Amino acid sequence: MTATIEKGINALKRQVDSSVAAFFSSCVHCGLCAEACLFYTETGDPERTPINKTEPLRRIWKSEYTLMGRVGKMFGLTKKVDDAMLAEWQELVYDSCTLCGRCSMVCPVGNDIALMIRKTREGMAAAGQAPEGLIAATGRSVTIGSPMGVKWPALRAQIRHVEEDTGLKIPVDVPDVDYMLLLSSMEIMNFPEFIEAVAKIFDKAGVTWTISSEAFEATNSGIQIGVSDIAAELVQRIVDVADKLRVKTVISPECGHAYMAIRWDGPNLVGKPFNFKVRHILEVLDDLRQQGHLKLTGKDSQKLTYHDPCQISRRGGVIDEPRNLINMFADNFVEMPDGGKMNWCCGAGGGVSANERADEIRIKVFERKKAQLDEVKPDGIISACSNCRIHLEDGLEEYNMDIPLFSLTETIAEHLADD
Amino acid sequence: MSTVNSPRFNIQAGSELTRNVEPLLHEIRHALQTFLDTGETSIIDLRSIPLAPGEEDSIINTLGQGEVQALLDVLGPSEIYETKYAGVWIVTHYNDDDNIISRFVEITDSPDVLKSQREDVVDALNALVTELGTDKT
Amino acid sequence: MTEIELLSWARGPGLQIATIVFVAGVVIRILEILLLGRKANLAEAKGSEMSNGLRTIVTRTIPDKTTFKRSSVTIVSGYVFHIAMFIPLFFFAPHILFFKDVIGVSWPSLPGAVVDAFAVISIIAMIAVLINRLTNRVMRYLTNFEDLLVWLLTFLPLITGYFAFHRIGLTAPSLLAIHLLSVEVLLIVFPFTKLMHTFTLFLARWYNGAISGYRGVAS
Amino acid sequence: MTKDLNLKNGSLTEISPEKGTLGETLRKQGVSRRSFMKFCATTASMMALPPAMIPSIAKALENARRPSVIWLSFQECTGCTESLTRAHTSTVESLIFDSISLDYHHTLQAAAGHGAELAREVAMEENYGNYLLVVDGSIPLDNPGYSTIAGISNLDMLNEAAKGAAAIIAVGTCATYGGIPHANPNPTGAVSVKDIIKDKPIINVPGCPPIPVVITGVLAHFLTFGSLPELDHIGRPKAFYGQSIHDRCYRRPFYDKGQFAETFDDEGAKKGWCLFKLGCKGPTTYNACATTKWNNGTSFPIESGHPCIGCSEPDFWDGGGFYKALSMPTDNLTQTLKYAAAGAVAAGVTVGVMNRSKKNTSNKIHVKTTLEDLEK
Repeated sequence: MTATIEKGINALKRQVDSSVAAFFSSCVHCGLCAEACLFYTETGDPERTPINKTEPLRRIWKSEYTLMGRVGKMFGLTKKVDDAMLAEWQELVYDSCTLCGRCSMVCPVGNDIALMIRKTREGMAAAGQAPEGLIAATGRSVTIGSPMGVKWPALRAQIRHVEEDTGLKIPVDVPDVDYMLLLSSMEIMNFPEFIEAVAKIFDKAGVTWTISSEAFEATNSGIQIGVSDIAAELVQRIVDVADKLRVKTVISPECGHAYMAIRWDGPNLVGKPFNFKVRHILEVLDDLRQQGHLKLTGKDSQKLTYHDPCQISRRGGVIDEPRNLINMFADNFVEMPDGGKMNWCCGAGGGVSANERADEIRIKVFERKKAQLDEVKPDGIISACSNCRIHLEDGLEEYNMDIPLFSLTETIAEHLADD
Repeated sequence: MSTVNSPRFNIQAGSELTRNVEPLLHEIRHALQTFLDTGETSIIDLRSIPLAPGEEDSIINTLGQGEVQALLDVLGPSEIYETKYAGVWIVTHYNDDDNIISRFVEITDSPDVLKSQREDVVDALNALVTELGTDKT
Repeated sequence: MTEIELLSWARGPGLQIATIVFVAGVVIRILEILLLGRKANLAEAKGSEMSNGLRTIVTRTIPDKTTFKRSSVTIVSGYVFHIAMFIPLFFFAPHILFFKDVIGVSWPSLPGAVVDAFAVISIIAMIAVLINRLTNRVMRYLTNFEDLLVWLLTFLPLITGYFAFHRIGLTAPSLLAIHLLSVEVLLIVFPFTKLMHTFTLFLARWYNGAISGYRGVAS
Repeated sequence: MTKDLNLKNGSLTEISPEKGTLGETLRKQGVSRRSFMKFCATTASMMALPPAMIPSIAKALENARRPSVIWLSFQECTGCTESLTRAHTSTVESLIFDSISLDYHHTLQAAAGHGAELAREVAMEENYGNYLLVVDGSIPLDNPGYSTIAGISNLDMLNEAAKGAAAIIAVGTCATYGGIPHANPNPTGAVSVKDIIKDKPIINVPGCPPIPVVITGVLAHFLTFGSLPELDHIGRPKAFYGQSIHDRCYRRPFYDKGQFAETFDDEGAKKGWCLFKLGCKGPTTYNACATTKWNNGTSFPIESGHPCIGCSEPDFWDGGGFYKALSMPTDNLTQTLKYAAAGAVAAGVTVGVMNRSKKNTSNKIHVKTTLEDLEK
């Protein structure tokens, strides 16, 4: 109830650093980023050009931090950032960007445009220009602990089911273990098989691990909406528990932005390095593979492809690990065109899926993924992000494509050797 | 003859320098053709064309030396000769110090300056009359 | 003012003013960027900032395959224009003499005909760049007054240089003076426009590579 | 009276009070028709006129009246007169001077003192409106005392002599553009003839000195056609100044190929390569040196291995040095570069500090954003 344009502008001022200044100084309006962005390629709307989405931040940089801008401001020549302007940009900044970072990879002058849009969201949110859906999700994250409103009893119930199905004990709140597993609400509610898969794999590998009843939620709405203060609060909950339980490594589950939030943004949000390591589940599995603790059996001869979740591959650096793991069980693995760090986003990340207003465009831009899949014509798609997974399912259904989707972790669990 | 123009430096003389040698020779060819067809004479001023050291010599050498040569003593020497191509004459005017002051290629049966001039003939007659002391009338 | 006086002004005071504005402007702009600073990354690194930053400075010169396919006109015209422009700029003997006089370093020149050919290619490419800017829907949307001004100010030294080289239209001193003046105008607006990308793209690419490299991704 | 003065004058010309046509004068001197034809052919060549015009030149010259010429020398070095008298040693060009009545030239005339000045005054009076005024040297505007003749300032003498002149020929770069006296810092306030005289036709024959045949060529044109030759935008006869040294230079192919002498004694210099890098001003200098050449057609500076210094162009003395290539800045840019960079570092740091304090302020006034702050 207290968002103001002044707060928004101040937030944008705080976002400008030397990298942002170098980026804006270098843009030559070549438009190449548009062709890297599925929100442009699938709609053909030039205003959805990635660099255009950063306009609020650019105006603040220009008028506050450049020589000419300062002079121009004296004569009232600079373009203003006001409520109307931000309202106009809201749909571009939130609905038309998944922060996938493909634009950052093609910009010939090297602008990290995704970072700039992420920073722009800080100003938008502070000025009260965030989409309702994202505000609601963020509210649930802060008050309940999960964007989907999942509370501990719900998880506890799922854990019991898994224990009954597998006969394995799921460790909860156990201190001094090697790993503390985080989960995304989506996994808890839609894909409890993931918990089961991890339990089986860790049991075989003989690692010690736990789930915390106080901080199990891996996702971070603060990152998506662009409020670092809230993001920091959410990260701090995990840090406190991990420190209390003295775990060595916190595992980010099959979720892209959760990994970004805890692994790369986390320490910077709370302002100090962590006392523990953070790894994505795929990194942990690949480590186990290297150590010989992961033994699989049976080869899958179906034509399988891998959908790189943006925040895990391109933005997160986990690119080789999933391929190493897939090659353990797949005979006929095919890369999608542009697979790997240049993979196209599914269209639902960066808060887009939490923003109901963006539903239509989210489905529209799936055509890009469809085109990629049409070239490969796989028998199955493997991925490692439950948000991607939900949206891929939506998309495949919408476009009448009958291709099964698999979680990489779950597939590995299915191929576990019986010793 | 043309010591003045001999190159002082080791400059690679040749048509590639100003590229004017060959066009000039072709101009002479055209003029000769016209002369034969219509009787129209022409004169080319060699000094009006930029030439590198040695290029003028190259033109002169190409044209060669023909049957007729004449030496004039007119306010310093002048040299006239027919090239090995009949009808193409080289007229070179020198000053008292034997420096070339102008040089022409003439396409004609005989350069005008070679002929005895009407005014000079009149003067000559007067002079001869005076010499002989004879009264004309 | 005679043409020779104009030329003398362009070679003397004009060049002084332009150089002062250019050098001071560029230095101020770069410091203005760098001194804003950037927070150290507290997350555990997966790769190196420095080596990947340097790597990206080089690798970002080559577009990836899909982007090339999708934006071939923009990329080809842009590349041809830049490369063809650098040949006359850095390999025309009189230009090398200029650099030699100012920075004391010199290098071999290319024959006039080669320089001329590249100048023509560059001029054609620049016209293509403009047409593309005005017809490509994304570029047309992004284009503002500055983009067109910068295009013009970049085009002028090229075209006046071409005219001076071939001595078209005016006397040689006038052509040379106009060429120099066009360069001086370019130098003066340089630090305050997107022409700064000439220098800042190295910073931008480094930051991009560093941010990515820290996370173990070669960008 | 006139006759006496002419006797004292002892000018280059035959003393001829009646001033007949040129044809008559020459015949009286025993110049043959053949010699005259040679003279006409050479004159045509000199004026860069097509050889087809030789007969009409002959006719015009034959009937030309001998004009009175008054030659005034101001702030000059006598180099122009030297150049001209060198031209005079060759028999044919001398005819040009034989065909004028040089009534006043204080270097060449025998008369001295009041007699000399009287000759000038008389010639001006007798030929008022018809005489040619030739000027070499610049005119000081600062203090008239810097250059006077017989107590008359250059400015006054020029103004007075210009009044009755049919046309003025400014000879040499001093008279045409101010020349060396005009060079920075121009202590005498030297200016050119055209800076002072606005109401008379002025032909500029620049050069330091001008090519002698150019001076005689302009005179010949005046004699032949009774008019001034076609001039370019800065008053120079197009026939001689129509093309640059560079355009007519036999070393031009080396420039095009990028073959340059780097020093005066390197391999390139010996091979006769282009002298651009040694400061040649040929590309911006309009003159006929490359075709008419010097010393009776012997050579011209570039042919002797020295770059053109651009002496026939305005302000050639201030062009940043004779050995500085045209494409180099005239002033020391390196120094400017260093100072500008040093100053800019200070300014840049100031701007940087301002930016940082601005950002610190925004960080300070920032209040932690909570859930309630997400909506208006």
